[in-house]
Amino acid sequence: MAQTRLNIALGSMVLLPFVLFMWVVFTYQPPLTQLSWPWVPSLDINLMFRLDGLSVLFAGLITGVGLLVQLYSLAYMKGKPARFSFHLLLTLFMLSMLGLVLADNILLLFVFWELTTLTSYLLIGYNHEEAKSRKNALQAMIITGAGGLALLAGLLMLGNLADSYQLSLIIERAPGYQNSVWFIPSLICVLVGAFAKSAQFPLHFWLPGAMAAPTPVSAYLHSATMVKAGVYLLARLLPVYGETALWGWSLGLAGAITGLWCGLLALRQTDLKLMLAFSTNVVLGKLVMLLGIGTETAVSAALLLIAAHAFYKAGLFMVIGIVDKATGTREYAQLRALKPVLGISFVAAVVGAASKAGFPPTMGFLSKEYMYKAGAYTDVFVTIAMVAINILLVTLALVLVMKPFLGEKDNHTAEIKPVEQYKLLWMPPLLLTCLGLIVPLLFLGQFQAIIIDPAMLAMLGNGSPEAVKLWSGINLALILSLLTLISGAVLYRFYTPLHQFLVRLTGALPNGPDVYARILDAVIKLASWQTRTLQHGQLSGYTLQFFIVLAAILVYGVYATGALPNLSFDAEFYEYAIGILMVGCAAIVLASPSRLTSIATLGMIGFLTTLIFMIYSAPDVSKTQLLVETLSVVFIAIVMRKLPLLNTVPKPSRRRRLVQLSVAGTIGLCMTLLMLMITSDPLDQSLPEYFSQYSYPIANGRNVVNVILVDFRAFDTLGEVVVVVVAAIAAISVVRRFRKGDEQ
Amino acid sequence: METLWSIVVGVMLGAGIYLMMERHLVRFIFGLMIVSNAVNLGIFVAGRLTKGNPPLIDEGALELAEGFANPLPQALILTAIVIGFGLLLFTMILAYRASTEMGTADLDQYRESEES
Amino acid sequence: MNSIIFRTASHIVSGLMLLFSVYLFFRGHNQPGGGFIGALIAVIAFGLLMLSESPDYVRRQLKQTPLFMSLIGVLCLLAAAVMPLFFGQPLLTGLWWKEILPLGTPLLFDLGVYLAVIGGVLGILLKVEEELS
Amino acid sequence: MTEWLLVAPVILALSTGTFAALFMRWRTLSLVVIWVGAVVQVVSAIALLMSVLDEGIVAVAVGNWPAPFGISFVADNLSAAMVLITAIIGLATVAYASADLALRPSYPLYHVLIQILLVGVYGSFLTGDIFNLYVWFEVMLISSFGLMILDANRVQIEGAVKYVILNLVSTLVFLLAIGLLHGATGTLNMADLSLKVPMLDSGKTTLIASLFLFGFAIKSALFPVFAWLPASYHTLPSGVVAIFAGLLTKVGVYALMRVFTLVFSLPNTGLQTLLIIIAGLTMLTGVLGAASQFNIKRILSFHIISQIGYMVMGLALYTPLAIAGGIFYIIHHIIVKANLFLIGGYLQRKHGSDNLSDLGGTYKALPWLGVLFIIPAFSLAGFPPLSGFWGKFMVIRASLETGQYILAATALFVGLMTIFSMTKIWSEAFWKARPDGQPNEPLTRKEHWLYLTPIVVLAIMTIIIGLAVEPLYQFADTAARQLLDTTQYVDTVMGVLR
Repeated sequence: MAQTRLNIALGSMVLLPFVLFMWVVFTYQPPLTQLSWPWVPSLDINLMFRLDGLSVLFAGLITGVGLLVQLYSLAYMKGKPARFSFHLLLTLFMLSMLGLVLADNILLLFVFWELTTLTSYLLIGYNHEEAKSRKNALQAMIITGAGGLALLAGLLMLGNLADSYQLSLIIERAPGYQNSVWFIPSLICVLVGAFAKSAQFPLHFWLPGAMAAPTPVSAYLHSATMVKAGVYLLARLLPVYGETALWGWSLGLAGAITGLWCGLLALRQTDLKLMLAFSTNVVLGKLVMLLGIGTETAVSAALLLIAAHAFYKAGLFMVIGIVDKATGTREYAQLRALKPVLGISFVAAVVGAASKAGFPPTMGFLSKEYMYKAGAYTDVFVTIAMVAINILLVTLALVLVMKPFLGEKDNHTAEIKPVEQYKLLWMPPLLLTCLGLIVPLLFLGQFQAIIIDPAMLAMLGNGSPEAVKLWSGINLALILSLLTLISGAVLYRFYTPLHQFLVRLTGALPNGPDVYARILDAVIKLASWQTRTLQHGQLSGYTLQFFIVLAAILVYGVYATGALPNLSFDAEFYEYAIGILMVGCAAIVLASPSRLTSIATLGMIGFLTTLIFMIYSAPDVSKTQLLVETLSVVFIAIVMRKLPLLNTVPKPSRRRRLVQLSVAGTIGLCMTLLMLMITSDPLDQSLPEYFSQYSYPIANGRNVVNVILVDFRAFDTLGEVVVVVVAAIAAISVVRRFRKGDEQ
Repeated sequence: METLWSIVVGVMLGAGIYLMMERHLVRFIFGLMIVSNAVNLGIFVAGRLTKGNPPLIDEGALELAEGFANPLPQALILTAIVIGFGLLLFTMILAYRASTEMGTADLDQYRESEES
Repeated sequence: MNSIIFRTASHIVSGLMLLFSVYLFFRGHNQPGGGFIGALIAVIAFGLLMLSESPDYVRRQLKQTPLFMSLIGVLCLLAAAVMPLFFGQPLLTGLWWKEILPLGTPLLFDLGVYLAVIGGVLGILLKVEEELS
Repeated sequence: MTEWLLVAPVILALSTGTFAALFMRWRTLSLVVIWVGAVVQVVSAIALLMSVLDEGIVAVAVGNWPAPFGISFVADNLSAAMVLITAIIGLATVAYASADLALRPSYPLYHVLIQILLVGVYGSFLTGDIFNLYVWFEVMLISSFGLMILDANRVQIEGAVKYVILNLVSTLVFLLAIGLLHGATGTLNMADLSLKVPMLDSGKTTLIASLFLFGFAIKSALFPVFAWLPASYHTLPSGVVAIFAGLLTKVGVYALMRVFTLVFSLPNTGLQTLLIIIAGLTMLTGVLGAASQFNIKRILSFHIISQIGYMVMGLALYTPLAIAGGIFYIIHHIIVKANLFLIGGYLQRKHGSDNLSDLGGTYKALPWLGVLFIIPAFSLAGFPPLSGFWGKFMVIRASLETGQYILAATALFVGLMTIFSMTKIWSEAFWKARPDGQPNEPLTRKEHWLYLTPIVVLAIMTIIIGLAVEPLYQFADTAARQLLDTTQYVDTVMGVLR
C-alpha cells in the first residue's frame, strides 16, 4: 500500500515538470506573453509574470532538465532513504526557480530568489547526518543568503529609482536613473547579490562545496538552474545598468578572474564531480564576462552558452553519477577502462565533453565562436582571457573522458557494476548531451526565432541583425577556436606536472572555504565576547549598567534643557527638621553595617513619610503608609533572621563605591531639578475640581480620596487588589515548594 | 515647600538607588524600600502640597472647601503603596528563598544558569 | 509569650481591633478609612492572635483558607464591576439603592478590597510564620 | 455593545482565573473553566476587532465618568489586533500547558497565573489612561513573577531574582515618570495628555519622556537594558516561556508605540535619534548574543531582543510605512516566536534537554516536525513569502526612504545572522545524527495532540499572514495612521460623555 502511494507521489512529481514544460511552450507567443494577478497592490508587489525569449529559454531549461533529472533520480535514488522528500524538495526548487525567471516584479523575483536559496539549502544538506554536508549547506546558505540581502537592498533602491517594482516598467524607464544618488549603490548591491548566487570570485567556493549533495541535485542546481539565477538577473538588468562603466569593468573582471582561477582549481581536483563543479564556475565566469561586454554578439554568445552548458553539464554530472554508482568512487586515480562496461555513458560523456571543449559542430562550439567574435571587437586582454579560459576547458574535457573511460585495468581499479541495465539511469544524460548536437545541426533557425531574437529584443531593444550560423567562413574567431583546441590538447600532454604544480600552488594560497570559516569564526568570537561583556551574569553589574543608562539619559535631558528652576525656601522649621531627619536616616542606612540598625532606620523613614502625608492633608495615605510600614518592618524583621549577615558579602571596592555614588547622585540631582521645574508652574485644577463637585452628589461619598479609589478610578483599585492577591499566591508558593523539596 | 521636598526626594532616590546597586540582597531590599517611599513622595510633591485642608467634604456641604488638597495624587499614591507592598512582600520572600537555596546573599554569585 | 495574661489580652485587643477595622471599613466612604486600611488593621489583629496562640489557631478561627477569602473578595470586585453592564451602564458604574439603605456597588467593591487584602496579606503572614519560625 | 466588548477580555480573563483558582481542588472542573474561558476570550477578541473594523476607534468611559476624569478603555486597530493575538496565544498556551505542565505538582496554579497574566496584558493594550497602564503592567509583572518561580528549582530561583530585581527598577521609574507627568499636566488620560503635553516646555517634555523611555526600554528589553531577559527566560518551563516570549516584551513595545505617538510625539521629544541608535544596537547585540549560544531557549531568547529592535526601528523612523512595518512585525513575531518556543519545548520534553549538543536526529524521526519548525524559523529569518519578510521589508524600505542607510544595512546584516542561528538549530537538532544514549520519552496520544495542535495552528497562521499580506498591510497601515494622527483617537475618547 505504502509502496503504491509512494509511486503515485513520485510519478506525479515527475509528471509536473512535463506539464509545466508543455505549459511554457504553449503559453509563450513570441516575442512576449504577460500574465498578472494582484497580490499586495498597496506595496506594488503583484503576481506578474512575463514570458519573453530570455525567460522562455530559462523556463524551458528548468522544466526540461527538471523532467530529466526527476527521471534520473527515480533510478539513482532507488533504495535511498527519504525518497519522497527528496523528490518533493526537487520539485519545490524547480517551482521557485521557474517563478524566479518568469517574475515581472522585482520583489516577486526576490521572493522566488530566496525560496531557491532555502530549497537548495535543504537539497545540498540531503546527506544531513554527515557533518560535511551540513557545513557545506550552511556555507552555501550564508553566502547566497548574504547576497540575497544585498540584492534586496539593491532592488529596493532600484524600485525607488523607478518608482515601481514592476520589472518591465523599470526597464522601460531605464535611461533616466544615472543621475540619482541611489543608482550606483543599487548597482553595487545587485551585483553582490548576483555574484554570490552565480558563484563569482571571491564567493565562488560555495558551489564546489555544494557537491556534498547527491548527484542529481548537482546536475540540476549547477547546470541549468540555481547558479544561473544570478546570470539571469544580470541579463535582465542589462538594459538598466549596461551603459555604466562600472558594469562593464566589474563584470569583465569578476568573470575573467573566476574563469581563470576556477579553471586552474578544476585541473587541480582529483574527484571528477568536483572537477565538473569548478568547471561550472568557469562557465559562469564566461557568462558574466559576456554580459559585461553586453554587445549583440556577446548577448547571443551568452544565450547559446547558457543552453549549451545546461545540456552538457547536466549530462556530464549524470554520467559521473553513473560512474559513482557503478564503482563507488569518483576519484579518477581509481577509475580506468570503464568503456567496455559503461558504453552508453561513454558515448554521452564524449558528446558532452565535445560540447564542453567547443568541438564543432556542437552547441559549445557555436557559443565559443560567438564569444570570440564578441571579444575580438572589444579588447585584446578580454580576448586573451577568453582564449585562456577555453584552453583550460578543453583540457578539462579531455581529462574527463580519457582518465576514467580509457586506459588499462590494473589492481588499483575499482570493481565495476553493470548499472546501465537501469534505463532511467542512462537515458537522460544521453538525451541531454545529444541535444547539444541536435539543436545546432537541425533546429538552429527555430532556436534563433524563438529564443535569441525575442531575448535580444528584451535585453537590447532590438533583434539580432544576422542569423546564427554554424559556418561563417574562415575568420579570426575560427582561427582562435582551432588554436584553443590545439593548445588544450597540448596542455593535456603536460597534465601530470601541471597537476602537481597546481596542488602545490593552491596549498600555498589561502582558499575560499578557509577564509569564509575564519570570518565566520571571527564573527562568532566577537559575538561571544560582546555577550560575555553585556551578559556577564553579575546582577550588581546589571543594575549598575541600568542606572548608568538612566543617569546618562537624564543628564542628556538636563543638558538639552539648560534652564535652572527657581527655588523658594518658604518652608516652616518643623518641615526642615523632618526633611533633614529623613536625609540623615537615609545616610545611616547607607553607611550602617548592621541589619538591625538599618531596619530600624528604615522604619523611621517610613514613619517620617507618614508624618509628611499627615502634615500635607493626606489622612488616608498617612494611615495606609503607617500600617504598611509597620507590616513591612515586621515582615522584613521575620525574614531577615533567615538571611545572611551584611558582612557575608565583600564590601564594594572604593572605585565601585565612587561610581555607584556618582551614578545615584546624578539621578537624584536630575530628579530634584525636574521636580523643581514641574512644581514651579501651577497645576491644572480641572480634575480635582471635578472630583470635588461630583464626589458627594453622584458618588455619595464625602471622602473624595476613597471615592476616587472605589468609583472614579475603581479600575485601578481592581488591578491593585489583583496584584496583592497574586503576590500572596506567588509568595506562598515560593515558600511551600521549598518545604516539599526539603522533605524529599 | 516644594523646593525642600524636591531636594529630599532627590536625596532619598539617590540613596535608594545607591543601595539597589549593591551586591547584598538585603541591601537591595533596603534600597527598594527607600526608593518606593521616595517615588510615592515624589508623586505627592509633584501633585502640589497643601497644608491642613484634606479632601473631605464637610457635613452639609456639597463639595470640598476652597483651597482643598489635590485628592488625585493621594489616590494614586494609595494604589502605588498597595502595589508596592505586594511586590515588596514577594521580593522579600523570594530573597529568603534564594539566599537559602544558593547559600549566599551575594547577588553576583547568582550566575550559574548564565554560564553555559 | 505563653503567659496567660498576654494571651487573654491579645484576644481582647485583637477582638477590639477587628471591630475597629470593620468600623473603619464602613466609614471609609465619608471619612478617612476604607477597605484597605480596615483590612490591614484586621491583619494586624489576626497577627497578634497568631503570635499569642499559633498560626494554626488563626486558621481554625478563620474557618476558610486565606486564599479562599481573597478569591471571594475578587469575586465581589468582579460582581460590582459587571453588575452595571446588565443595566446598560459601562463597567464599574456606581449603582445605588439609596431609598432603603445607603448601599451601592461601590460599597460591594470596597468589601471586595477588604476581603481580598485580608486574605492575601494574612495568607503570607501565616505562611511566613509557619515556615520560617 | 461596545461597553461589553471593550472590557470583556480583562473581565473574562480575571473571572476565568478567579473561578479556576476557586475550583482548584476539583481539577477537572478547574480545567473546564480555563478552557471555556480561553475560548470565550478569543471569541470576544474577534468581536472587538470586528467592531473596530466596523466603527473605527471605539472607547468606553469605565464607571461612566467622562474622559479626562475617569478611566477610559479604548481600542484602535493596534489595540484590537494585539488583544486578538494575545487571546490566541493564550488559548495556544492553555492547550500546550495542559500537556507540558500536567505532571508538575503546582499544575493548576500555572493556568490561574497565566489567566491573570492575560488580564494584565489585555488591560495594558486597552487602557487609555497612563496610570491605569501602570496598574496593568503590575498585574502582568506580579503574575509573571509567580509563573517564574512555580517550579522553584535552583536555576529558576536564580533567574527569577534577576528578573524581579531588574523589572522592579523599570516599574519604579515608570511610576515616578507617571507621577511627574501628572504633576506637569494635571491629567492622566492619554488622550487628554496628548492635548496638554505640547503646551509643556521642551525641557520638561524631554526629561519626562526619557524617564518613560527608560522604563519601557527595560520592559521591552532594548539595548543596553535587556540583561534580565536572557538571564531568566531559559529557566522557565516551556509551557510558560512561549507566552512570555510572545507577549511580555511586546507589551513594552506596545507601550512605547502608544506613549511616543499619542502622549509624546516622538520627534518633539528630542529622543528620535537616540531611539534610532538604540534600535540598531538592539538588533545587533541581540543577534550576536544568539550567535554565541548553544541552548535552544537561550538562542531564541536573544533573538527576541534582536527582533524587538526591528519593531522599535519602525517606531523610531516615525513614518506611516515604518510604523505599519513595526506593527506588522509585532503581530508576526508574537506568533512565530511563541511557536518556536513551543517546538523547542516539545523537543525538550521528548529528549530531556534543550541543549543543541544533546539533540539530533529529529528530522529523520519526525520529518513533519521539521516542516513545522522550518516555517516559523525561516519566517523569523525573514525568508519570503513567510510573515517575517514583510515586516522587515517595510521597515528597511522605510529606513532607505528616510535616508537611514546604516540602520538599513544593520537590519540586513542582522537578517543574515538570524539565518545563521536558525540554521544552527536546524542543523544541530534536526539534521545531525542522534547522539547515543539520549532518552526518547514516549508521549501519550492526548499529550501529543495537545502539544502539536497549537504548533500546527500557529504555523498555519504564519503562512496565512505571509500570503494574505494585502489585507493585513491595509490594516497595519490604518493602525499606523491612527497612531500618527491622534485626532480621531482624542475625539473618540473625549467625546464619550454620559
